[in-house]
Amino acid sequence: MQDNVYREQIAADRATGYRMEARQVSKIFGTHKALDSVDFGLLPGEVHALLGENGAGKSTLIKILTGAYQPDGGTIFVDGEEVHLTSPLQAQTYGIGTVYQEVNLLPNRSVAENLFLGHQPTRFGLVDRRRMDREARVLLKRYGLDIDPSSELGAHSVAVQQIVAIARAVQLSGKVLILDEPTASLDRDEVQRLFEVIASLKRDGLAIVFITHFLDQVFALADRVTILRNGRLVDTRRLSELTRTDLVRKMLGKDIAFSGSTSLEAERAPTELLLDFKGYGRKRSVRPFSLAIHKGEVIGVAGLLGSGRTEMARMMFGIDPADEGTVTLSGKEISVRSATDAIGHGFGFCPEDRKADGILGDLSVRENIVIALQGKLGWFRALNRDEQIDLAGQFGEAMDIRAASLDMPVKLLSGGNQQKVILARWLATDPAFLILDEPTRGIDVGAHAEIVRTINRLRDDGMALVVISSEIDEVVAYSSRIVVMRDREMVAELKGEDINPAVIVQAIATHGEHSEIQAEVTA
Amino acid sequence: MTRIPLARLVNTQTIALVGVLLLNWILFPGFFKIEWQDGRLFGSLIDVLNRGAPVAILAIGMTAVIATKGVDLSVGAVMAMAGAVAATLVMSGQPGWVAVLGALAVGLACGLWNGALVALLDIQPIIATLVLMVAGRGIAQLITEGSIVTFSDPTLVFIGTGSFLGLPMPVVIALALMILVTLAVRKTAIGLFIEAVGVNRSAATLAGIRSRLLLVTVYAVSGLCAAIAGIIVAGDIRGADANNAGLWLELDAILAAVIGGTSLLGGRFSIVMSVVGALIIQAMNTGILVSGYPPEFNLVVKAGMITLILMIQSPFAGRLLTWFGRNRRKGAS
Amino acid sequence: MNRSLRPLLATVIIFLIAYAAAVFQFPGLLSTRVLGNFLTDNAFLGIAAVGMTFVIISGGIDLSVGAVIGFTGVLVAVLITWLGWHPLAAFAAAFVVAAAFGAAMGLVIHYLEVPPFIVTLAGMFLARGGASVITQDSVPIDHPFYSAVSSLYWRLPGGGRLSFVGLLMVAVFVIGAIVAHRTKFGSYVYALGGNATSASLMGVPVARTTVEIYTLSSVLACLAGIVFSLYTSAGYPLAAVGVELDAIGAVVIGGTLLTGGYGFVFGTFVGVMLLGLVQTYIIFDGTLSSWWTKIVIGFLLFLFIVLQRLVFAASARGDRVAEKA
Amino acid sequence: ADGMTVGFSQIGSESGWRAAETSVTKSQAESRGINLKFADAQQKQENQIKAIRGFIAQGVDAILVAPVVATGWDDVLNEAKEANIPVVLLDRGIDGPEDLYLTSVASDQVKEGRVAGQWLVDTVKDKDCKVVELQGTVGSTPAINRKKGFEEAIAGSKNITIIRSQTGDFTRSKGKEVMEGFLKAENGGKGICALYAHNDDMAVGAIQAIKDAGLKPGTDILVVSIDAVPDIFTAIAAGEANATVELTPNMAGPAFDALAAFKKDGTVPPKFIITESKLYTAADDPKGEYERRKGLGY
Ligand SMILES: Nc1ncnc2c1ncn2[C@@H]1O[C@H](COP(=O)(O)OP(=O)(O)OP(=O)(O)O)[C@@H](O)[C@H]1O
Ligand SMILES: Nc1ncnc2c1ncn2[C@@H]1O[C@H](COP(=O)(O)OP(=O)(O)OP(=O)(O)O)[C@@H](O)[C@H]1O
Ligand SMILES: [Mg+2]
Ligand SMILES: [Mg+2]
Repeated sequence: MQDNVYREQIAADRATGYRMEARQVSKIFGTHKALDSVDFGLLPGEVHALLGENGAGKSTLIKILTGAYQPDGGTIFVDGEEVHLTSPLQAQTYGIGTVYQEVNLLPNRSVAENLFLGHQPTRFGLVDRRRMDREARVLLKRYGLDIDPSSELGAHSVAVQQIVAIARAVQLSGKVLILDEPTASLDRDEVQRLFEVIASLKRDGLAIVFITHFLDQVFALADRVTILRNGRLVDTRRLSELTRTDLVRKMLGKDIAFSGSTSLEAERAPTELLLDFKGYGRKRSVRPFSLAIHKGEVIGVAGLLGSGRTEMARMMFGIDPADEGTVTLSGKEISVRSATDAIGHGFGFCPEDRKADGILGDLSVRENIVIALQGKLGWFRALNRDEQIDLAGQFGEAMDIRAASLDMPVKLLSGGNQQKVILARWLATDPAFLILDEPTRGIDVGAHAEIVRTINRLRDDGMALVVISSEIDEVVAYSSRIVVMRDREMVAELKGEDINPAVIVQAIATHGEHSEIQAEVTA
Repeated sequence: MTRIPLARLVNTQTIALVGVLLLNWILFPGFFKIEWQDGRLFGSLIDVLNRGAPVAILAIGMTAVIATKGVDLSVGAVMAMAGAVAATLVMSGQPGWVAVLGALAVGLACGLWNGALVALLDIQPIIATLVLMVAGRGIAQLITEGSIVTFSDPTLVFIGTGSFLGLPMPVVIALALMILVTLAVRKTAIGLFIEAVGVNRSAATLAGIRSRLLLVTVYAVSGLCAAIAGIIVAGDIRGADANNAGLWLELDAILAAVIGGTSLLGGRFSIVMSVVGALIIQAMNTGILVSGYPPEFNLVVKAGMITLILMIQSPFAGRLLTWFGRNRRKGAS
Repeated sequence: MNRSLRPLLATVIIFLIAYAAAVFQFPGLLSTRVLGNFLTDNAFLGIAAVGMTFVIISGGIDLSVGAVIGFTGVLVAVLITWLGWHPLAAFAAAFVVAAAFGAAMGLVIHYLEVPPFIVTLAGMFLARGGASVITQDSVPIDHPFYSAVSSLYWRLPGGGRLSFVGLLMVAVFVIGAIVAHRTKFGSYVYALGGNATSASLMGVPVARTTVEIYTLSSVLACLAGIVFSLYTSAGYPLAAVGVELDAIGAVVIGGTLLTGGYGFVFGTFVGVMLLGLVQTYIIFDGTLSSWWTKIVIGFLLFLFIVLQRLVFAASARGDRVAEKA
Repeated sequence: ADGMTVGFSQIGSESGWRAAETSVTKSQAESRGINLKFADAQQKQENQIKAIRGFIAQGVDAILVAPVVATGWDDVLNEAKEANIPVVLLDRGIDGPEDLYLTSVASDQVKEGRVAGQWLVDTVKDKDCKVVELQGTVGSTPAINRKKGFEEAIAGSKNITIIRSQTGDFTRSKGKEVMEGFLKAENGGKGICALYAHNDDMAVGAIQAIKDAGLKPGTDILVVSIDAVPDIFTAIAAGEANATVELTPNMAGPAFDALAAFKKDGTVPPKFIITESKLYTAADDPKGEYERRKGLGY
């Protein structure tokens, strides 16, 4: 059996000496086996990609390897010696540095402190701030980041925070560096720079674990891959032995068809005008823009991180209401001054920051799905339990949400499944206009394809969508038109022939003097 | 409602309540004796219900507030204000029902004020309600000029000491309020919205919940509950004691909600369990009373009991229990 | 300027304006006597508020400080007066008891996952009850050491007195500020308040830090209790009732966020002085009845938090503009 | 005393009696043309000390203090002495050197308890009598002293025993609640012969509890308490209470008199001006007493 093949492989690798190894680790949450007797070995000087669908157990394995969770079974070895890791602090003493999924840093503290917390340089027993800032500056230079290390971390963009998290982990990792979806919110340049750093660490003999849903990045970086599915080990092998299709098949347990450019521009001929934003803008936020959106149309929004795409979306949805311009819905002027207004007009909005603005962590999957519809119905027309179960079941199935039960708290779902829950939430309100802000961030290949398919399907059903995404290939795949944001201003509207990656990159990159990221990254 | 299985009524709160009651019974054998006297039930158990009613009523409002991740420190002072207003109104010759309405209006106004500070000015609830906690008692004293305004208005006295179907009026009111509020939050979407706002206000707002309106409403309900409790307490002693009415009761109400399993971090809540929590506290107080221990031990006993109850409820104890369970099963197999 | 310093600056400015306004009405408020009294009379509150600042920055709350002050006073008084201990030995004993008490609360908060509000409320009942079990009476302390220390002061020009306890409070503030802003422990406290999950994943020893925070708060409350007993030369089980609310008020007025993660020890100092100013102003005015006193204090509290809110909002807006420019 | 400025540090406003004391003090000051500076301490000694320091800083002519607790006044009163400001204690005494204050106008709280106890001894004669006691706030001076005095008075009578004693916090509602507990615990109150309450408010609450339990207060259970607030006279008139011991709210009158004399020609008043602890029963025109008191701000 194939099983035996990789067991042999593991035996061979074990002989060469693992830096870190997990043998037969299991983790049970309630009744759900998140990890089931998984073996995982890390060789010095390798980049080891850990792959799998959302909810496969990747993050759980990481948390066990770093002492954040205690395994329910199995053992962990560092340099051949059995260890009992009881806390991340202890893992740090073994030279294991980690970037967990969803930036886990302290927005209320300075950049330097986030880099050095627990290891601050001291003088006479007191933290030597000046030295800490100096060292932080040097450290961040390596990643092309020139920011004031004494500034508050929360004042910086998610991308900067991500880089700080990586820098911290690298600086703590003497032996092992673990990166759980580090590139989810980085742009191309930043990813490139990260890869350079990883390559140099690899040359220094560090063992590196790398989790991502971007297969391109896997092929660009990894030496070996380990694939998990439903908490079980599927395979560990050298990447060179696998093709892309093999990889996807092993992850999903089935083949998927990549949904490239499915529909042609001709088929996307605009139909009825749904929404017409005219001179729509908000002081100190988004410069006035005009945009007409038709039924059955997807408007892709491209732009650098921090270019104001999220702000535009929030304005359209009335969270930060516009203070100039007008918007008409099917010819009638409407006012959108709050989320409630927007929902009343048939809008929906999947926010970018899932944890902060999206999920209701302690509430059940069911309640998370029905909440927007219930919000629309108001206080007194309550959906009873049966109706809730029906709705949740129906839309949960439509989005293929993998949850042990619809009554479990949504915070226990994996990131990708949480995203699907939020999509399901909006679909349940049967919106005419849906805004999606980075809907595919942190989502596995399978789900990614599904979401792209869903977008296409919704469009074909006559819904109007605005989709913000940093993945240009993806934007191209479903957009009828693409608007480009730069420096909080809509700078271009592309259609037809222009919807191709080269033109978009060109439009984005055309010199944007004030772009925050650029200012930070250069120098 | 029919679907609530009996098993749901067996939980740490009810077990704790039964435990405390049994303890009282051991300390005082006549504890469970209930007699019919002058057309009403009479006995220590009835006292527990009757004396627990004001805190239970406060806890009803408080639970909703806590579920939104807030807290209302002003309820004790609002009680004093409501009592003072009701008493001065009847003393100035107004009929009882006007006094009751006046007191309720004061409670509502206080709740709206708190809600406005929390929801509109985004002030942290603990501090926002601290303002009224301090100033409110002053206002109550201003109304009564520091003295106890004694009255004999039949309406107010009936609310405080009357009985209905043999049960003391405070108990009837608390029970009615509990059922009413439970239905109001569970038969509408309000309960879900409260939990959603408590768990993640930003996400709830984005999902179309009018979180500001909801917060203001919840604080208003808490203010109303406090006013009702204030009327009861004043009616009970036939006087408005602005200096002492409701003093420190906000802490008891918060405690009741927490013992009832509502987390101070917001989210899931149960009105009924909070009422049970209030009864646990009162059973403790009554137990101390009938036990005959010197009063200087009161606080120590109370601290010990609270710690014990919270320990039983803590997730840690839960984990310990499942761990024991697992081991036992292992041992058996 | 660092944007996190703005609320602090706001508090200082509000204090200065309020003080100037008060002096304008009652010039007597400017005397060294009044200034000296500010330090002496608020010494115990200030010391307790330093501990409270740490607790609140870590995202917790400690309702037991007033009761610990009362308990400490009683314990010290009983040890000195009834059992004839030397005050220093009594202090040492009190510190040990308080540290154990705080540590126990920290352990319960961390391991039993009971919210601090409730744990410290039970702690308050326990300490207050424990004190009245020991004695219900106020126990006077008559010891040469006590009279020596409590009459230790430096005369300022103009009749004011700079007392030992006043200076002790200032010292505690200085040390507190250094610990908060310049030690690893301090950074852990802020980390816990910022985001406990992140902190633990970043390797902050959450259990140890939590225990240390509540131990620190209790120990400082104990020191405040000793100061209180020096101040009154007695121990009384009902002493310092409600001081926890004053301390919380001072901390919040000083610009520390109750949600944790942000705050300044120095801000708390200004907060304590502001509360002191309000009280002194009311005393100088001398016309407010009991109830008007409460109403005015509540109103001023309201005024301060609203002002602070406005400053906060303004500074947040200012930031976004600045970044855009 | 004309034009004199006097600072008054009051404990707070925790009871009707206290409010009456405040309002009587204010009206006494007004009638004598004294400029009264009032400071409410909200039940906290530290606030009282602050207030006294504040008065000293303002240079008042004299200071009245109603001390919340007996200990801890030496330092601040020394400061007043150094500043040559005479201090008069109201309503409660302090532990400390007598030269720190000009005089103390107060009732004898132990005596109040004793008078109440003596009344009971005289009333029940040698009948067996089980007494329940409603104490004031745990640890407060009046609670301790009134308990002590009462126990002294009944010490000689073996037939009188205190069977239950709990705190009612000096409040009406706690008085009622605790009395309910006593009644239940003592077989519906059948075993109880008398109630001794440390203040009238608790007694008024307890009377209602006794009535609710189907007993007649004043007859089935004797009621004796302390303070002589208006409401207890209503009860006495209705036969529901038997006796109360007066604690006059007019402590300031004698204090101002003493101050005026002292300021005028240095007349040193006696160190302790003890107000009368008069016993009132149904024989003392309770209706009239009620009328006399109701305007005093109780
Ligand atoms: N604390 C928890 N309690 C209960 N279940 C949990 C918990 N943490 C994770 N799970 C469950 O364990 C499974 C594995 O989750 P994990 O986060 O490891 O997935 P993942 O592979 O990292 O997915 P993603 O790519 O979406 O991040 C999921 O089904 C999740 O719902
Ligand atoms: N809460 C905030 N406080 C201060 N500045 C902010 C805040 N939120 C966003 N910004 C700034 O506003 C600008 C636009 O942000 P926005 O989130 O709209 O950009 P975006 O194109 O959606 O980028 P991203 O992909 O990172 O979300 C950025 O420069 C960002 O730093
Ligand atoms: Mg993951
Ligand atoms: Mg964005």
